[in-house]
Order: sequence, then structure tokens, then C-alpha cells
Amino acid sequence: MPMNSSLKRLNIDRLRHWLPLATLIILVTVVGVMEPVFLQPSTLLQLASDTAVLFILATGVTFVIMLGGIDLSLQSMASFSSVIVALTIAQLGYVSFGLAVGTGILAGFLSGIAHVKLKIPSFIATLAMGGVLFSAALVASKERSITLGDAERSYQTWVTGSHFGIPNVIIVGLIVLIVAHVLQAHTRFGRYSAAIGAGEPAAYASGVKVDRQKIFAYMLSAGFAALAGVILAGRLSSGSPTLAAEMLLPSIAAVVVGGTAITGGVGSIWRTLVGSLIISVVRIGMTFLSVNIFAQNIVFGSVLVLAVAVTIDRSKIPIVK
Amino acid sequence: MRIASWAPVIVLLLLCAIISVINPNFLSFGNMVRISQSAMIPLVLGIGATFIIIMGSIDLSVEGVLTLAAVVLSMLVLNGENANDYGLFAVAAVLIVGAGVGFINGLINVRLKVPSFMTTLGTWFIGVGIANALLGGMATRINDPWIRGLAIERFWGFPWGVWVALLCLLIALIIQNYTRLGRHVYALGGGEELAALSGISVARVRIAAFTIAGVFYAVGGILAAAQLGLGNAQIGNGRLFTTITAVVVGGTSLSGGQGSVLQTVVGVLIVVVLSNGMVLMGVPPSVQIGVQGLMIIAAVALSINRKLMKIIK
Amino acid sequence: MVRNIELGLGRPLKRRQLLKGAAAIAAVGMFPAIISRRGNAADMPTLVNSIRSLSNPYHATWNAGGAAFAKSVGAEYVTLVTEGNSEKGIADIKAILAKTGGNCAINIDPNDAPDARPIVEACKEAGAYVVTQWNKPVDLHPWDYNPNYVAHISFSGVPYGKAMAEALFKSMGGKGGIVALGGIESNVPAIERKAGLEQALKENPGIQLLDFQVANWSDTEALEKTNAWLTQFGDKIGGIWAANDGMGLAAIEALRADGRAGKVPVTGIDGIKLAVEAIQKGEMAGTVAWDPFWQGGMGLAIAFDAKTGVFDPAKESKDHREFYGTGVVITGENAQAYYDTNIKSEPTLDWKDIWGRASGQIQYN
Amino acid sequence: MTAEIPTLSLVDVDKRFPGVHALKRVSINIMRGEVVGLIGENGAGKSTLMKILSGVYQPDAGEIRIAGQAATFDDAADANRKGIGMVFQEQSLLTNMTVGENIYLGNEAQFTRFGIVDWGRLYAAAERQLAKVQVDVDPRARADTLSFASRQMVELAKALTLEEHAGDHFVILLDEPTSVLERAEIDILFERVRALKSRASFIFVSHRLDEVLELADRIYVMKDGAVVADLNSSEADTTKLHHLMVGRSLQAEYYREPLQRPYRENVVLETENLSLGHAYKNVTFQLHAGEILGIAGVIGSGREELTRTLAGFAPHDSGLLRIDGQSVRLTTPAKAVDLGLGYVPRERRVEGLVLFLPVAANITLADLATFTRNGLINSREERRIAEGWVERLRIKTPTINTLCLNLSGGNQQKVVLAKWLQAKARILILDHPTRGLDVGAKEEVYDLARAVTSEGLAVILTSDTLEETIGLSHRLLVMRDGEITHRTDAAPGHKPSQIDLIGHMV
Repeated sequence: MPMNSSLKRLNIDRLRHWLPLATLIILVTVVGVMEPVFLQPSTLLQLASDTAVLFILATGVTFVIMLGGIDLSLQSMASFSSVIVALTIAQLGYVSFGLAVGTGILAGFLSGIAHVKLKIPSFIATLAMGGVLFSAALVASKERSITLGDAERSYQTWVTGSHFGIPNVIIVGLIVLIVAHVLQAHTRFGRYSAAIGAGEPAAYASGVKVDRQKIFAYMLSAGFAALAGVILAGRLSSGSPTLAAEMLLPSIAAVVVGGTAITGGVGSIWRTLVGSLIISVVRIGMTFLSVNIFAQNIVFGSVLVLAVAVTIDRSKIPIVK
Repeated sequence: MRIASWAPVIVLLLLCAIISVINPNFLSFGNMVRISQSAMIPLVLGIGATFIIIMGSIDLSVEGVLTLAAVVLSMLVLNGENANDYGLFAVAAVLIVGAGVGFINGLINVRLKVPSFMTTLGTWFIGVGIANALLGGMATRINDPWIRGLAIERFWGFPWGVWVALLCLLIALIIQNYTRLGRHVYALGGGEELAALSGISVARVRIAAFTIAGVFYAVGGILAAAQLGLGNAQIGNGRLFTTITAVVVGGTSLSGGQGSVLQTVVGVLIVVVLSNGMVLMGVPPSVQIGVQGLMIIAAVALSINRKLMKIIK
Repeated sequence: MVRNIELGLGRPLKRRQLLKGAAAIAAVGMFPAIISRRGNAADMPTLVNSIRSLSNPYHATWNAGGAAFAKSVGAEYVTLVTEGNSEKGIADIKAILAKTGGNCAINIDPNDAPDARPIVEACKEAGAYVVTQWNKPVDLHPWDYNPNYVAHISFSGVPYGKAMAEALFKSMGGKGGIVALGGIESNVPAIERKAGLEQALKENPGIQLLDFQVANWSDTEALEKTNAWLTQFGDKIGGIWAANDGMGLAAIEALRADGRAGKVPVTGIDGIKLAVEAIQKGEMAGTVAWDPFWQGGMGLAIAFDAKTGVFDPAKESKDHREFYGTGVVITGENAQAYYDTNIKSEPTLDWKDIWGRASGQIQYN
Repeated sequence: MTAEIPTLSLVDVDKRFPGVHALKRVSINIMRGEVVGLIGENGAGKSTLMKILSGVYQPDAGEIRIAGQAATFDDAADANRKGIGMVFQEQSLLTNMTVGENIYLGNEAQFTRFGIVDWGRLYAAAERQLAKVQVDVDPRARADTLSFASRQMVELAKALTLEEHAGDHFVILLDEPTSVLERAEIDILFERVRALKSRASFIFVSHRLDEVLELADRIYVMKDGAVVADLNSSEADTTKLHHLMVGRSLQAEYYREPLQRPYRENVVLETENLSLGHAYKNVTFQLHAGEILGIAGVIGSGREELTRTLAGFAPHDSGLLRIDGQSVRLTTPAKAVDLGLGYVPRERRVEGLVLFLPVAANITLADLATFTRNGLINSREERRIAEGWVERLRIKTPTINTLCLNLSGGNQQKVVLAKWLQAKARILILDHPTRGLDVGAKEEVYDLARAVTSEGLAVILTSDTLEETIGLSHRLLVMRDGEITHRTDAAPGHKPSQIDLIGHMV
């Protein structure tokens, strides 16, 4: 008798698990039915490559949100990273990408330290770090965007080129997906993050080095943001202190729309992938369907709220704050 | 008040001392007036957000409500675009609009069980979207002498807007300390399940708190429109993060249950004095935002009461 | 009992679900209302304006110009906004290219200079015709993307920034201190206008620049910065130079709260309605009108004519491919006249006269 | 029974959940001025019954009657208005608010005029309520500054506000009110309850049968969703109650004394003049492999802090702590875990388990390194290990992927123990390990404690009852005011009596 009910619960759980994906498929179908061009492979590939940067940013911040924190520095980090690439690629070649990502990891380390050691809420610590990074980008770039020449652009074919008709940026995105998924689902770090997000005192009492995991999460977040900046620099063949402007909120929204709890503990990289695609489909879909330009923000906001209402897994969130 | 909660005040005084050593003009009456002018809008916004943050929720719709309020106001009072001149009725209408958006926030949060972060992110987009659609992108000049008077006319040397903000503060203090709603907001932040078991209607408190916050943001919108003398859809830009930073710097905890409207006053002053001081001290523009970030980290690090916070998120 | 609407779970039957359903139905019901009507001309290229946002008068007027031109030729008209997000802007362009199969003429004010390259490349690949304005990388040239990249239009910020500074100095009587408000630091127009100001300062030793602050094109920030200056410099401020009208108007409001509006001259740039009105009232000393109505309409007209074969871009000279438009300097003397012809009524432009305001090839140094 | 109309009665109340028949036509009566005990194992239906009484659930069938009149409770607030108050097991006061605010939380309307709360009147009224339970607490003090015992009294005072609006007929549900209290505090609570019988009726739910016998006038025993017995306390004893509850007799060897094996020679942990601030000082003891060392003492004796020190939460500031002969200072729990300590905390649901993670992930949480290869968790191995523990400790869970949230207290505690056994902890710190567990679950914990010590693990034990500490331990330390006041052996057959120890505790 109890087994029966738990079996039922299991099925509901499984169903819930697929809700974000179902939402995505429904959205794609709706747009596709009304405007069939949308479903052409080339359009879908385009959509995927335009989602890559958003996805990479969202992936990074997923690690932090899993812990129950937030990273508001990511768009400044991505912009700063594009400036680093633009400034150094001529001298350093491929090394400049490593330098940018390395800077990101360092910045994440510093935010993590400020958050963990000085006990500053991550909201404030990363907001402040974002300010510092923005200033750094302004000073380093002498306040203007830096365009890359042909010679420098040749280092960036791994972003801009394509293999077998698939844009490289999608391949990069897939690699990020795999790496992040493995980190999140198959390593101790991923497990500890989930434990800290769902019950920090218990994780701490079980001997989890909570501080270390947190700092690592911020390093990953900023590191992925820097990688997103490197890719942006490739896609736009330049670096600028405002290159990733206005990407912060869409990234966080992507994580949450996928069904990851903003309070931590529940979530996955797959959900973030689906969430990023939902955001892209809604946005691009509105252009495809010629939604009145003045209605777009209203529609976007409404769809975000509705999507979360559908996708979020309330069985694992004690109180909706 | 406990000694620890005085820390933000000490940080504020320290900051004032440093700035006035570098530029003595800081302490002039004129600058005090200007700081009060700069602080009045963040203060009203911060007051609204404080209620939400004490509940343990977050409100990102600050800019959406403010923008919508400013735009609606500019279209209803005597203005340069249409023939409307509803004066005080327009103000009432704007407050109702603010309350309405807040009410919707609360409703979505408790009925659809969508976390406040996403609910209010959604209404942020929607609010700005509606404001944009109303104006079609243009800016509307406000000609109503009463509204303009909020920024221009003075009473005891301070613009009326500052007095309006102080009135809001007084009302918020009464709501927070002398009404059931105010105390129940704390109860929800302290433990929602326990509050529900004590017979508090959690849904009603949440909806009411979001509604009240919406009204305060609408007042912010009126003040912003008065200050700039116009309504346009960009009037809210950049105000959200300042607001939340001010609330947190004041010592209100993002995890809920702790904090107060008075602490927000201190937080707002720290943030406003900091940005005012940076210009007075001649910090180069491109590093201002970075310096501000570092200063805020320092301020929070100095003023946070770590004993009260076991888990920092 | 009310409680009989219950499942075995002991909870009232998911009121939430009902609400959710109701909301979804409402959203679907709204759908047809917000989708624009489709034009019925099958082969007529779609006309696309891509701008930063519709929340400022400048771009709203730009959009009106685009709509006016589209109406004049009877083509479908689409507006895209970047909301300051480069990735979104580019993705939207690509979506339109996919949707129309490249049959479109695009007039774009890129969010940031770097965006121009991927957009131009995508247009070339899709066979669409594009005109860019204001922002593009200096090494990206229309003639390298014949025929699709039709033209790039800009307004040299340097002479107009300088003209405004001179108008300001003149109304100050040639001496005194000024403060200046700049735009987003990495923005090309912001940089050029500032350079113009600096040239004027060099030529007018009687004028002293007390401080230069960046207000990021934002009214609010401009207001705050001006407030701080009023403390710092007090009566030493003889004039305020702002890199656009919005910031200039905000500075006037800060002055007004201090009781000094109309006494301290302010200049802006862009020529928006409120600025022209402020000049008429004597609170502003001058502005420069780019005529965004012209920008929004004529940019499309150039791309449209190239697309429909009215002219071959490849055969045009470089001063028609990368050119400066003409701005109108507005001061107290001509404000009323400008107001009457351009603001009171919708301006009537000759959309055939595509090169009428070309005033020389853009120079890069 | 008498012909008097009961203050509160349930008539044939039935409640089903999907797959579970939680209450089967349950009928109970509570007379005016009566204390009724309600006992039963976890899952017997007690908590469902309490939730129906407090308005959280509504019955599927049957009736609630107040003073003979049929009544329905829409929610907790409604039940409260109609005269049902509750005192919960722990921490149901909001710690960020004052005592007075807590007492009138949700009932401030009476002090409100034109929407404004008159704090003077509220605090004066709160003071009167506190006087009723004779506790000396400032109503303006924040609840987090109070001891657990005082908080419990405040809860009682809060429940008593009912008489202001519920008239003659009101009932207070006491849900495990003693679980966080020390004996002396329990005595005070009971005394107050007895004194208040003239004003209210009580329903007293507890796992501690002796306390139920002590306080209740009449006892209902529940089993499998039904009331199986209704008897006067005078006709009952613990053996009988236990038999009725569990369906089998209470074993004489409740604490498994026959299984108590002598501990081994080797010392695994020792302290020398260990001190921490004002909490405890000069604590010196040795812990041997295979030994259960019980620490007795009241709140404030320092034993709680000593336990936290050994778990790595509150590092000592002077003296020596040696583990396997090496001097160490445990600055974080992580360090303690590395050295082979495992902490079974009293707040199981907060510090013991990550409730929102599955059983398997909780079992392996402290030992992930063991089956991580090249940085990757071997999930097949993890599943195998988790399933092994579920089987070995007979953890009742649908699958190893079930969230710990959905397990009963006893099974949750087994998951905590499995975690430390998997992590090969050599020293277990059992901090009130049977808190909130029913009799059957307690026995399983005792069995486990015996089993692991016979394999050589060492255990430090602090417990809810002195009886349990004595019954389980090999040796006992008694602490008072931060110092060890008494040491004694507790070999089977030579166990010290409670009276012996209490003398050293207070």
C-alpha cells in the first residue's frame, strides 16, 4: 500500500523533471506553426549559436545559484575579458584566451574570498566586484572599443568558423555543457554544492569544507563568464568595456526559467541549457512573429513568470520566498 | 537598539569625516540640501524594498513600478503633450497604479508560487514595457506647478520632495512598528511556517507587503518625475541595484527577519554620500564605480553583525 | 461545505492550477492583438530599423521617420531594439534575415561599434542590404562588402561638440568656468564630442574646464553629478556643456532646484523637442539637431533603393558610401523656425534625395 | 464516564491520504479540566490527529464537537479562535521577535486602535500571561535571548491567551513539550500544567511514557490509525502502555545491557585540562575503543559546549586534546571528520541530514573521496554502498533516491549513523541521539550503539534522559558549572542510580 503511493510519487517526480523541456518544445512548436521558416535547420542552428554565450554565462552562475548565492559580476567580467583578449591577442596569440579566463578565475577567487571570509552577502560582494571589473575594463581599454584586425581574427576561427556545417560556437557550447555537467553531476564539488545549497549546516557538520566549495563556485562562475567574454570577442571581433552589457539578468533568468531554485540546492546544467534556449526562443520568436515592438517587453515578462510557474519543482523547495 | 546595529552609523560618520577633510565644502548647508535631494528617491525606494527584504523575499520591480508611475503621472497632470490636468487626482491614480503592480507581484508570488525573484523580474519588464507603450518612446514635460514644486519650492531650506520622503519614512516607521502588518512582516522573515501556525495569514501579509512596497515605489516615481520635470521610460534606469545595496549596507539581512526602515535610512545615506563624495574628492570617472564597489565592501564588512548571521548567502 | 472541492491530498483543489490555466488562456487571447498586420506585397523587401530602444525621444523619432518612409513605398516595416544588449541585437537581425530569406533593407544604429561587423557579414550572406549609422569599427568599410553594405552614415562629433562649446562660451561672455557631462565612455560619438569640446577649450583660454564627468547618457546620473558640482564649485560654474540633450536637461533641473535655471547656460546635442523648447525659454544655449526623422527614414531609403536597383552601391563614390550627415545647429536665433518646421508638424522629406545631406567622406585618424 | 458534556470530542473521525488510511473512525473525549495523554508509535496517527485538532487538516468523515456543538476548523487561526491552542516540541517562537510579540502573534487585534498597535497595553497583557505560568521573563526581551526552558514557558503562556477569547471551553495541545527540557524544567512545566487545570484542558503527546503517566489523568493509546485503549493513569504502567503501543512486551534489557562488552585498552581520545571560555574548564578524561562514555549534566553544565568542541564547532582555547595520541585543535567539523570523528547532532533535521537530498547522497556525503576516481564519483559504486547500508541498518525507504525529508525520524537517524559508519568514523559523538524518536526507533538506535562499540568504535553520549545515559554508558562523567564533578563506572549490573548522579549535577 505505501509502495503504491511512492510509485505514483516517483512518476510525478519524473514528469516534473521533463516540464522545462516540454515548455521549450511547446514554445518552439507554437512559433514554428505560425512561422514555418523558424523550424528550418539553418534557423535552428542560428538560434543555437546565438544562445551559446547566454548559455555559458548562465552555466557559470548556475554553480553559484546551486549554493544559494548569486553572481552579479558576470557581465562586467565578460566585458573585461573581451578587453583583455583584444589588448593582448596580437602579442600573445592563443595565450590571450588563457590570460582572460585566468583573470576571470582570479576575480572569482577574490569575490569568493570577500563573500566567505568577510561574510559579505554574495549579492553585494559580486555587485561590488562587478564595479571593480568594469572600472578595470574602462581603464585598460582607455574607454573605447578595440577592433581586431584580420591577423588577430585568425586566432578566433575556433569561435567564428564551422565544422560540417555546424558553427564552432555550438561545439564550444556543447563542450562547456559536458564539462559543466560532469562537474555538477559527477564530482564531489557538484555534490557538495547541492548539499550546501539544500542544507548548509548539515553539509558543514558532515565535514564538507563549505568555504572552499563556495570559493570554487565563484571561480567557476567568473571563469565561465570570462570564457563567454572570449567568445563574444570572437563573435564581434573586438573588445569593449560594454560588450556584454545587459546580459546579466537574462543569464540569471535562464537559470531560473530552467527550474533551478534561486534559493539553491535544486537544479542542473541541463535545466540551465533548456532555460537558456527558452529565453532565446521567446526573444527571437517574438521577432519571427512580428510581435509589436512596444508589446515585446510585456510579453517577455509575462512568459518568464508563466514559464517559472510551470517549470519550478516545488516539491523540493520548502517555502517559496 | 543594540550596539552592533550602530556600526553602519559609525561607518557613515567616518565617511563624512574623510570627505570633509578632503573637501570642506562637503559640510556646507548647500551640500546637505543637495545630499538630501539625492537621497530622497533612494530613501523612498529603499523603504519599500526593506519591507520585502525583511520578509526574506526580493523585489526587482523597483524600476518597473517607478517608471510606470512617473510616466502615468506625466500624462495625467498638466503636461506638454495632452490636455489633461488632474492634479492631485493624478497623484492618487499613480499611487493606485503602484499598489496595483505590487498587488499583482504578491498575488503571483503566493498564488502561482513563483519565487519573488522571478515574479518581480517579470513585472519589471512588464512595467517598463507598458510605460514605453504609453509614451511611444517620447518624453513628456511636466508643467504642473505642484509637482514641479516638489523639487523646486522649499520649506526650511529643503525642497518639498525631501519632506515628502520624510513623511514616507514616518509612515513606514508607523507601519513597521505600530501595525500588525509591520510585525507580521518580521514574523514571516523569522519563520514562515511558525507564523502560519500562529494564525497569521501568510498570503495576505505577503500580498499586503508587496502592495505597500509598490506604493512607495510609486512615490519614488512621482519624486523622480518632479526632479527631472518629465516622464520618460528611462527614468528608472540604474535605481534597482542602488536601492538594494542601500538596504543591505544599512544592515538589513537578505535572508530576512532582521533589519528596519531606520537602518535603511543610514544605508541610503552611506551610498549617497559615497557617490557625492567621489565627485567632491575628484576621483576620475572611469574608476568611480570600482572605488564605489570597494568602499561598499568595506562598509558592509565593517558594519555587518556576523554573530547574527550564521549562514551568509 | 466549501471544503468538498478537495482531492485526497487534504489540500484545496489546486487553485493555483486554475489560475495558471486562466493566465495562459488570457495570454493566448492577447496573442492576435499584439501581432502586427502583415503587408501583402509579396516581393517588396521588408524594411527594418534596428535601434537601441524605444524609450528615448531620439530613437522614437528615428522610428517615426522609418515608418513614414515605409508608408511612402508601401512596404512592411519592422522595428528591432537591442535594449543595450549586443547579442540580442545581432540575433534579432539574423532572425529577420532568416524570416525574410534576405529580402530586406536594413537601417541600423549598432548598439556598439563591434556589432556592425557580424551584422554586415550576416546581411551579405543573406543578400540583404544594410546601412549603418554612428557606430562601426574603423576598418570595416562598405566597399569591402559590395553591394550589400550600402553605406555608413555618421555625424562628426568633433565640429558639433566644438560648435556647442563655442555657443556656450559665447553666452557666458567668453570667460568663466564650465563643467561638462560626457556620454558612455567607449561610445564613438561621446569620444568625438568630447574631443570637440577640448578643441574649443584650447582656442578659448578665458574658459576654464572645472571638471569633466561621465553620466552615461543618463538623466538621473547627470542630475546627481550636477548636484555634486554645485556644492564643489558653487558660483564658479558659469556654464554646463552636455554631450546630449537628456543630460543637459537634467542639469537644468538641478540648476532649477538651486534657483539658477536660466542663469547658467547649458548646451546639449541631439535636437530633441524638449531641448528646443528649453532654448525657446532661454534655459538652454544651444543644441545640434541630427534630425533622427531623416536618419530613420533616409537610412532605409538608401538601403531600399540599393536593394530595388535604383542605384548600384558598387558604382557610388566613397563619399556616398561613408559619409557625414549634416546637423543643424540650433540656438536662440533659429529655435522658433526649427520648431515650426520640424516639431510642430511631421517633417516632409523628399525620400528621393538620398545624398542631399552627404557632407564629405568620413575621416579616421 | 460521567454524563458531563466533554469540552472537546472527536466522533468517528476518519482521514485518508493516498495509499494510507491515517485515522480509522477515531473517537476521543476531553473533559473539562482534564489532562489527557496521547501515545503511540510514529505512524500510529497521533500527528494526523493533532493536525486535525489544530485545523491544519480537515477530517474526511466524522465530527469535531466543542462543548457538544459540531465545529469545523478552516485553518490554524480558526481552530485557535474556537479555543484550541498548541505548544510545540521545540523552537516555535520566532527568535527575531520579542516575547510579548510572540505571545500575541496573530492576535494583536485586541491592542489595535485605528490600525495602530498599543505596545504598552500589549506588553502589560503579555506580562500578565507570563505571570500565569510564573516565569520571570521580560516581555520586551527578544526570544533568542531566552533559554529553551523559558521559551517553552512562553509557549504555554501564549497558548493560555486563549482564555481571553475562547471562554470556558478551551484545550491546549502539548506536542512533545518536554523533549528539549531537562528534568528540573520538566517538573516546573508539569507543575504549571497541573495548576492550570482549573482553567483549561490539555492533550499531552509524548514518547516518554513515564512522563505521560505522571501528568495525564487519562491516556489514549493509538496504534495503526485507531484508538486501541482508553485507560486511567492509575490503572496503567509503562510496561502495559508499551505493550499496547507496540503490540509486544517491553524488554527488560531496554538498554541492551547484556550486550555491553567491556571496552578495550587503547585510548582513542583524551583531554587534559581542556577549557573553553566560560563554557567549561579543566576537563580531563579518556575515551577508549569500544567504550560508551556518557556525559550527564543540566543545561549550563558545559556538556553541550564540550560536545560541540569535539565535533569541531567550538575549538577549545586551552588545555590539550589528543586523538590517537596526537595533540589537535578541532577548528572545523571538516578537521574533526578527517581525524575520524563523527557527529550525530541533536538537530537531526538541520545538522544531521540534508533533508532535500536523497538517502544515498546523505549516506555518502562524508565519504565521497573513497569512491571518487580521477575526480569523478563512481555512481554505481555509490548506489551499491547506499543500498548496502539501507539493507544492513534496515532503513525503511522506498528507494535510495527518496529525499530524506520523506523518512521517519528513526530512519533519518539511521541514515545519519550510516553516513558516519561509511566514513569509517572511529569516534561517534551522539548528541541526544534518540530525541523525538518513538520507542521502537529508540531500541534500534540502542542496538546500533551496542553493535558499533563491540566492533571497537568509541562513543561519547549526551542524552535527553539520565536513564538512557546510565543504561547505555560504560562510564559516566557528571558535569556542573563547566567542570567534571563526578566520575563513575557503569558496568552491567552495577549501574549507578539516577539519584546518585543528580546530587552531582545540581
